[in-house]
Amino acid sequence: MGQSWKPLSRTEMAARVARDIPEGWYVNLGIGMPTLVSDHIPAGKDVIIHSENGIVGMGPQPKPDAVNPWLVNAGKQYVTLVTGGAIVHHADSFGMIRGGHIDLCVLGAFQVAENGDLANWATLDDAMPPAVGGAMDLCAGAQRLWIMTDQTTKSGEPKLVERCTYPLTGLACVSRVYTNVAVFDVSVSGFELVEAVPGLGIDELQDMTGATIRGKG
Amino acid sequence: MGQSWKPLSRTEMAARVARDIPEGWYVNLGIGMPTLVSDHIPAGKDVIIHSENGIVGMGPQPKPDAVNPWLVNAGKQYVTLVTGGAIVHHADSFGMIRGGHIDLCVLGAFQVAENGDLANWATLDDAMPPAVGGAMDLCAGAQRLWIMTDQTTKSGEPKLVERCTYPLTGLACVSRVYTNVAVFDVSVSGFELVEAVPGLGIDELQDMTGATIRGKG
Amino acid sequence: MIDKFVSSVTEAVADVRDGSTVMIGGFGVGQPVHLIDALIEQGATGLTIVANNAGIGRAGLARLLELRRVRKVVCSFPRTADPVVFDELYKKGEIELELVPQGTLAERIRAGGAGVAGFYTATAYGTKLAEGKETCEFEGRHYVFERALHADVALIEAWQGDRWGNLTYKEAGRNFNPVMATAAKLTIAQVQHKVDLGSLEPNAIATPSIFVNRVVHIPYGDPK
Amino acid sequence: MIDKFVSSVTEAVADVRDGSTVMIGGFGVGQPVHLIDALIEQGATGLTIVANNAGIGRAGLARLLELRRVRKVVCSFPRTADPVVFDELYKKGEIELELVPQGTLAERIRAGGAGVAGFYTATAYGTKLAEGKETCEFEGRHYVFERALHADVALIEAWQGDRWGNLTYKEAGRNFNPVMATAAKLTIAQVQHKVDLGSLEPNAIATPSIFVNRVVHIPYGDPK
Repeated sequence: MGQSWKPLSRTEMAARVARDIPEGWYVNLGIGMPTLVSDHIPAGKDVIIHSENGIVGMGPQPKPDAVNPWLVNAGKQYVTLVTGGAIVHHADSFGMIRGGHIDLCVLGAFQVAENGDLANWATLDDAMPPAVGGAMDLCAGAQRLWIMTDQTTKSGEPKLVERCTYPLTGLACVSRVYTNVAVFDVSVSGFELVEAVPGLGIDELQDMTGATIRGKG
Repeated sequence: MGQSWKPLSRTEMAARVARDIPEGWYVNLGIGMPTLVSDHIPAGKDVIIHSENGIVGMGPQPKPDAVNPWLVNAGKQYVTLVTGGAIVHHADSFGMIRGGHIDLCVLGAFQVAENGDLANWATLDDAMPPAVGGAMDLCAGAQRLWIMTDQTTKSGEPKLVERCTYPLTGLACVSRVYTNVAVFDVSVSGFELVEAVPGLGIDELQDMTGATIRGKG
Repeated sequence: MIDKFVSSVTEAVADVRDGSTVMIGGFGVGQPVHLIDALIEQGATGLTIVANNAGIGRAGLARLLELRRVRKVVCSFPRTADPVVFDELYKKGEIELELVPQGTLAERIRAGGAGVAGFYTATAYGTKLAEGKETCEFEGRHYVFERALHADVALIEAWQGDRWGNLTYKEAGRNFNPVMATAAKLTIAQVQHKVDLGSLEPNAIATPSIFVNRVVHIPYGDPK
Repeated sequence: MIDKFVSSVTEAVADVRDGSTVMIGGFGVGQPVHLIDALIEQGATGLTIVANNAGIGRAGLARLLELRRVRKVVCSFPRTADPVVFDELYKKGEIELELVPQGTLAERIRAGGAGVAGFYTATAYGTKLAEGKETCEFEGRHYVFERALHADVALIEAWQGDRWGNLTYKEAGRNFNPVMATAAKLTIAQVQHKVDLGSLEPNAIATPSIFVNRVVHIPYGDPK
């Protein structure tokens, strides 16, 4: 039998995350999929995007003929500065992160555990040189950490698990997970289902998940 | 018999200290007598005065009709900013001091010991509330610490001593002492006389000093 | 639309609670004098004040002390030209003093704002102000362990402010203000000039909006 | 008269010695590319490099690595779009890597510049990058002890510079540059614009002259 539900596209996932961000928050968006979130914050709703390299108030990609070559984001892509934006140096920028001033960070994940542990910086393949960037600082410092990820890997392995098997980025730091099929709160009692895509039942979702899902209490 | 020598005035002491400061040094001058040193740095000789409250490149007192009420020194007196001066916040300013970036600090003293210990922040009178300001940071952080002080207290007690009896500001931090009658280097072997005012012999100077003076080696 | 301007200092400090730790910026200039007066009116008591000094004369911070609203002062220099109130309370044993070297004070506040729990500094090693503190030797030099300072409220003074709370300071008015702005749960700034969002040069903003919760526009002129 | 301008990058790096620790600013933009090229020419070897990454492609820092002039890299992200040289050396075990979370890297450099010997941070607690490090609990939270980083030389890039060495940066070109400027015995800046002393707004100078030893004027245009 064919599946009766349809996973969200990356754009739909980004829009879903954006919907939950209130006006006034200072938000750091990780490299990759989380970056898309900023495209879905409505004009006129002041959500201030922070970039690790010292930008407070990062705007969207510039038009090709309006590039300021000195304005790049943490992924080294050209960006803009919004009206009201400010520039600081790297230690001050990470002071914002580590000092708890960022209201929300959205990151990708290899694995999220039911105790809120996150693994997103290293695999078990030791041949590659490890690279961490600012991920551990964001995990330790942001007020809230939300994860955007597919429910499973391309080969169907669950990414939401009982305990991470990959090296940890941070301990008990994830509070919410937005996947391509569902949204979960993460608390001391594990993964709690907030919503799933239409037509996807909790049993089928459980089969795609490596830890027990609780229904909304 | 009357004394055949004449102590230096405060102005002469300041001029004597200023003479030993090479161009290019960043210098912090303590509140009180050390402040006078800056008046004796010749125009055109770039010596950059640092003030704890975040001024790098402090200039002399302004004329009464040219006061910028937002420019005060660590003693809360009106000052000016020289061409090339910069303003930083208090943590960055003390980062300059504590990080070893200040070439020279000149402070006053209650007592200087032959091992370079300095006491200049508290007396033994416990009734007064203690106050330390930035003195301990300057002792610990400046590349060199020179002291400007009278050879003795008003009542004739020596201020250069074997060991300080007043509470210490810093340990083994003083490298030079300019008094109203002599100049001493301070090293592991104690006070070494560099010069004395004309007519003052080492024996008479020794009588005004609470530790053994060595002649110039 | 974010608009952190509030219409009065009274409104700005309305929810300061008894027992709060309050950082107060300023060093000769740059004191948030109107916010301090509002705090005096507001009535919160049992306060811990973190500032460079302990009040001058009988106004401002000194008045707050005189009204017995301050339990403890954390500062580097409680002895100024005219610190009569602190002196009296101190001699009577009616106020607690934590005396901190000025650079250690600034660094502890900066640590609080930057997520540093504690750090080793050479300042005060071997002196009375390091008594009872943990020490450590690194590469032959001795250091004293100091903990971060946090506050419930920071009252600061700035030169220009926009509706997001971006701030600039004027010359020596900067002092402790930007550092304290980072270390409090609630940072309130009084500013001389209210400017349009976007009118401050992004590379020259001294306190980015992220650190500021409320701004009050008070064009009070000369600071003395 | 202080004049920290030197006439060429060759002169600027002439006395860098074998075995030095060299900090290199930049993060996408703001790399001191001409100073790095001069260091390649100059010949110093056995270097420890402190930077955010470990070189891209085969030019600049990557070229320095390829020439086997670098013993060790201290960085947060040695894996970029095209980090072929570092990869090869790393897989052959011919270069040492100290991997540091980006914020911890920035903070360790800042500590080096500010006289802080070491500090406690929550970053990396419980992860592989904290293995073997001292930890401590403060108010129920766990922290890792990290030491300050110092350098013999910092190579940085800035936007404007005057003869005293006061510097400004352009937007994201700021990044690690002002922090590294504080942490080295010898700080060398390449600047796009040479400006007269006094033409920079004192309240907007990002790196005061005290941290800078040499300045080279290189109007090189677009950073990419």
